[in-house]
Amino acid sequence: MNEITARQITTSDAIGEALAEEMRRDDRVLVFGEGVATKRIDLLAAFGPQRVRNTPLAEGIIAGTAAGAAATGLRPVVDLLFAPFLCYAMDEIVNSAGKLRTLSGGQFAFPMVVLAQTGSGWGVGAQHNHNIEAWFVHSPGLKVAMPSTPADAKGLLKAAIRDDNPVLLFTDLGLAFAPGPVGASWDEEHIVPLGKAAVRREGRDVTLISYAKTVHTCLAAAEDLAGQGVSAEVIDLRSLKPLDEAAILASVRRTGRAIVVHEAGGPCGMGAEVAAVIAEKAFAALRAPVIRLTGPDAPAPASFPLEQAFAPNADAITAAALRACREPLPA
Amino acid sequence: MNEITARQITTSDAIGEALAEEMRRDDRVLVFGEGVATKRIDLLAAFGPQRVRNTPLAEGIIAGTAAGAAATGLRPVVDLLFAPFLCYAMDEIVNSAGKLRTLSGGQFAFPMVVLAQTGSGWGVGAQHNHNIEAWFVHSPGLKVAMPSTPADAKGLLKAAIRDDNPVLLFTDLGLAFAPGPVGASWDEEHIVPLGKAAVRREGRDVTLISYAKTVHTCLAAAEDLAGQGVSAEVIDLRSLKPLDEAAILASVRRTGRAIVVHEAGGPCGMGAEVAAVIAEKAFAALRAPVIRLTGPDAPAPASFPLEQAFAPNADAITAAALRACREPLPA
Amino acid sequence: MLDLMDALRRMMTIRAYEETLVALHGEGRAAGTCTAVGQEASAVGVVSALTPDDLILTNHRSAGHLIARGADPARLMAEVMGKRDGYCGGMSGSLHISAKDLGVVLTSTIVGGELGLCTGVALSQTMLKRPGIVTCFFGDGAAAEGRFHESLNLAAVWSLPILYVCENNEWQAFVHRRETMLGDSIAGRAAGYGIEGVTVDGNDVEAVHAAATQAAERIRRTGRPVLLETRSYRLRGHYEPDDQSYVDAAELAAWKARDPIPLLAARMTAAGLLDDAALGRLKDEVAAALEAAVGFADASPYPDAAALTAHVYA
Amino acid sequence: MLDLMDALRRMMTIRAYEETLVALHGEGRAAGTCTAVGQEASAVGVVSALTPDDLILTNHRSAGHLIARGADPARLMAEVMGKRDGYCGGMSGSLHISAKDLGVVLTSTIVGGELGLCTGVALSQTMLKRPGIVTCFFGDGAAAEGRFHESLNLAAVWSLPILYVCENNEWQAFVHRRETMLGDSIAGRAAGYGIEGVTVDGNDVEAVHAAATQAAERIRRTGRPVLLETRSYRLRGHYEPDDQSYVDAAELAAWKARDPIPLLAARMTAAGLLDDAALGRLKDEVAAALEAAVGFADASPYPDAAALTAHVYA
Ligand SMILES: Cc1ncc(C[n+]2csc(CCOP(=O)(O)OP(=O)(O)O)c2C)c(N)n1
Ligand SMILES: Cc1ncc(C[n+]2csc(CCOP(=O)(O)OP(=O)(O)O)c2C)c(N)n1
Ligand SMILES: [Mg+2]
Ligand SMILES: [Mg+2]
Repeated sequence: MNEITARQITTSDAIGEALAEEMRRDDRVLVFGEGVATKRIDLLAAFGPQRVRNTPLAEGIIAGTAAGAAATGLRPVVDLLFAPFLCYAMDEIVNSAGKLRTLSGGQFAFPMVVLAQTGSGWGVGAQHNHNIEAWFVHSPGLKVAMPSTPADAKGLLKAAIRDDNPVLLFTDLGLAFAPGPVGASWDEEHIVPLGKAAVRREGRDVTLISYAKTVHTCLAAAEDLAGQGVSAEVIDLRSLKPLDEAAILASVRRTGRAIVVHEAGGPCGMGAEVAAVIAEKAFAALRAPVIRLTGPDAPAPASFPLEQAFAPNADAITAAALRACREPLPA
Repeated sequence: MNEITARQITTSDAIGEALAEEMRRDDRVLVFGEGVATKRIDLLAAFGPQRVRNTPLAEGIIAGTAAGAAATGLRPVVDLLFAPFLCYAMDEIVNSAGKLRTLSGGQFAFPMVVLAQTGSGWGVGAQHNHNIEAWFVHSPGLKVAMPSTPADAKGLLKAAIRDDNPVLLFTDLGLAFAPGPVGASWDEEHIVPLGKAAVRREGRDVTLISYAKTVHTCLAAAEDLAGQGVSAEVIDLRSLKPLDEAAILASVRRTGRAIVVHEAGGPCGMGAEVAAVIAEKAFAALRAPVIRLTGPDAPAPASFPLEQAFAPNADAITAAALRACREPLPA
Repeated sequence: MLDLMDALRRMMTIRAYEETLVALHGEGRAAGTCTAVGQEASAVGVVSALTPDDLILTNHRSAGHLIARGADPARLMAEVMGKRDGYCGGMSGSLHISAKDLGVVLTSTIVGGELGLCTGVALSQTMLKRPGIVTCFFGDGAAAEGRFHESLNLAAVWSLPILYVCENNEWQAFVHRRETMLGDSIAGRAAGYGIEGVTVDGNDVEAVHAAATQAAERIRRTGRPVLLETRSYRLRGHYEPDDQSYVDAAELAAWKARDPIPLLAARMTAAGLLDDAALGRLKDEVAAALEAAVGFADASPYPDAAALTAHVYA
Repeated sequence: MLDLMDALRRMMTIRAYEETLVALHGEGRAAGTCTAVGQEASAVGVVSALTPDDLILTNHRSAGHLIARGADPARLMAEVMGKRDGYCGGMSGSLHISAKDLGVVLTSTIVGGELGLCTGVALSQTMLKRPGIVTCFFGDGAAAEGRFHESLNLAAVWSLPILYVCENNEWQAFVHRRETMLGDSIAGRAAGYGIEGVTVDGNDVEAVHAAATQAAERIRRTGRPVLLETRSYRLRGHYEPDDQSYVDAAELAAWKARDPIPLLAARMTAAGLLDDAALGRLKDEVAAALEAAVGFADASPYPDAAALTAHVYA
């Protein structure tokens, strides 16, 4: 896709386009949630009240209805709004959609997509902003993606809708209204496959691995580092499950250094998984400790300056990269 | 505590003792859940129906009631039975008990304990057996423990009840009725502090790090390894959050090799966290890749032979340890 | 019209199946299961009112629903034993047995799980213009879970063709229903959602069949859900083993005296539809079927290790 | 007896406070908030019926409840701006403001959160033998969450002293209540739990006060919960900014014509309790208080970075 001539649209618009294209392509696709039919009035006009529905305020039954419908012939997309609200739908997502295929010996499949937003940027605080994507990576039978650009949001959602498994697509509040280049809107084949990372910048000395908002922070740090003679590669995971281990390992085996960055809390987060994969499978190539930079293990603040300070910033990433390059390190 | 003369009791009994001792010590402690008053009839007799309660079948309101009561002067312990049922109580545990202290600027504290069982051994399948302890380690404001012995179950529960924060205590189904030595039942000061790991066996060549059921598997493997001339140290984490990083790092800095073992699934699990801590903070001492051995990333099976094959076994641990000792490894 | 002889055979088969499992458990040959001894009339009365197009969701106490629907006790037993010839290839065990071919779908042992899933199944039925309503079996305990509220409300406002069957057996594992709610009616809550609620004697298979037939007919006509409460009693423990030490002996005895199987047999005898000889033959047939089932289940192989991860993703 | 002048002052203060926030948001000086413009009579009518010992749980739309309870608009505004002098030291922002000193506890912006927590607060009140009942404010949307069902059922069976106040404002963010349930009564669901349900005109502060007083008195006497539904309307959008393009103009106009503040002022004027001069003075007092509040909030410092992790653990 030619980024210069491409249209600039937001992630929010990109999701609307993906929904419209997939609903046009496949009658079995429908979307529902609290206010979906009000907020996506264009979809309502195009596809009618059967396939674009508002719901009562009850996340559990929204997700359960999606799972039940998915197992019996429909391909539902549900918008659960903000990630912390998924706390009301964990049974339906984890115990039903994630497990009933295996428990039934393969009798059912769950082609469904759960949408939710999270991340700093709106000052809404910890009950609207909590990056819990790692919970679902830790749960069997699910797939998880979190894009950093409108183009990936569109391509990943289209791939998720076509996938026969339950997929959680988290979008970053801080990126919701940031425009980015996206291919022609009639380009129905703009698919970003689940499980493929993207190298956003090539480099030789250190690999910066991230997803969502902090990919852009890594790119800013890489720019700083270039100025200081350090060549940083930036990998955007895009899919958290399945995880593109090959892309991670190929890069780290070249650079010998890895820094994993995300806004989510550290303990048992995505950074832990990536670091563990590297420490086990690229150990011989490692020339420095694998460094994790994450949001604090604390509820996300609403207060503007605190929220600004919450996610790892470019200076911290630059400093960590320079530390890693001062090999070998003492224990 | 002298293990020879100590009483042998089960984890289930140990939990009953801890509850009785703490309820006697502190009037504010109460326990409720689905069938608690029926199954813990001794507690009901001793403390009456106000402090030992059966509940309607609704995990969300059980956990929410505990959080509301904890914030306003009581110290509730709730039994949610099996870990997957916590999927109905995630909002109350994560969004309320875990966050409302911070969101209120410290106006409230949540001295409460959530009990749940999980793990293979009863053939109950994935909707009763799912090791999700990592979800709570990934959530701010919570503490998490999972003992491998009746003595630790008792000591950790007593510590949890006295802690001013929400603590999740998971017990392993496979260990529920295995007797183990526990100090005199009047020993009210048998406390196992949250955040302290235990070295179950000392060794020089490799560190085996685990918790709950698989600690015993690691001890069996250490025995095998001794026979093959490899001296393995075995660390029982006991507390998953706070995590005793000092104990882990001290051991790995000596042995230079680490293998993390648990029954829970791999991705974003506790093993990922421990491996990441080691890869970042003990890198210079590492002489081999950090190896993770976990349950498959799949719903737990009910069928006997499959359930037996689910958790990592001693042979796999032994083989991994021998691999790690064949340093240096190719990438 | 309910075929009484067929109903009696099914009820006796359910009873024999569950008592056989209890015996096998006693001998350490099968894992503990949740039996519905005493509740056979509810299962057979409701399922006999459905058409082959209708779909069923059930829970941990599912044997009655499955056998009433025509499930083979041999394959059920194989499933309970975790064997490859079970309805789920041994991947469920006793707690979440689905049999898609029979229209028994998405069985969940999470209490309330069936309530959270049935709305989606019904949505598929309507949107894909399939014939057949959805029947969702759940217990009096499940009616305390929030999902009960969310499910009935959504089914009402979206007009989903669901027959909600609350099998009120007075027990929720080790807790008596009286400890969990004020009053005695779960069907009474239907009004709050603007839908019809009906209560029926769950030990009278003819009464259950009549009520379920009427409710199903109404659902087919209006497309709207109905809540049917069948009042019965769990005569055995929550699962095996369970000494029922916590159960009031008088209450248990009173309900044992209303055991639905003797009740139906006596009624048929009085009506001249059954005599001792016929009843004896029926018993022998059922016993023979169960003996064969045990043989089948024992002979069935366990799944191989590959099954552990074979069905995680589609 | 409700002090009408005091009620009017509080209602006008709530209105002025929220309109000031809207203006500040327009100028980019405050984050968007959820206002309850048009619902002031419900907040003031209920809270004025409580004693200082009573506790209150509220939600995302809390300003009315807090100000009715005596919260200082200056500290509220500081909190909304994330400043250190806010009731939560700036750690809440607008969505989860608790003020323990005022008895406003455990505010959660998870819709249904307050319903899940209030039972525990009431349990503490009873077991620790404290005076004071618990009032739980929630919306018509929250009444669709499973927690509504679980909370009312537990409060009923455990006999917890809770005044459940469902503020039915016809909207659930961008969804009209009619899209989410059959029928029009949430209070009607109380019967299903064996407790009393009452509905009152939420725009008539005297009627709300009377109904809440009666309900609270009954709760103190019986120890049992009551569900009070106040019928009102959200005159502004869900949060700022919100152009309300999805709102039926006629419905909105009809409710605007029943704005509770002019309603009360007119009634007081007719009764000779208020004249234009007095009303003018009141407006000026309120305006002055709000101006001072903005100054206070602007002047208050932001929390320093240490606050990020200061309160994670006790
Ligand atoms: C969410 C959840 N909580 C608890 C359990 C454990 N459990 C299994 S059956 C049962 C009792 C269910 O009672 P009821 O709904 O009346 O059904 P019954 O067993 O009486 O048929 C309980 C508590 C569970 N499986 N799921
Ligand atoms: C569990 C949950 N789901 C969704 C939301 C987003 N949300 C915030 S307020 C609101 C509408 C609530 O409606 P209602 O309960 O009637 O209260 P009202 O806002 O009308 O006062 C929604 C959907 C939320 N905060 N929590
Ligand atoms: Mg029951
Ligand atoms: Mg509302």
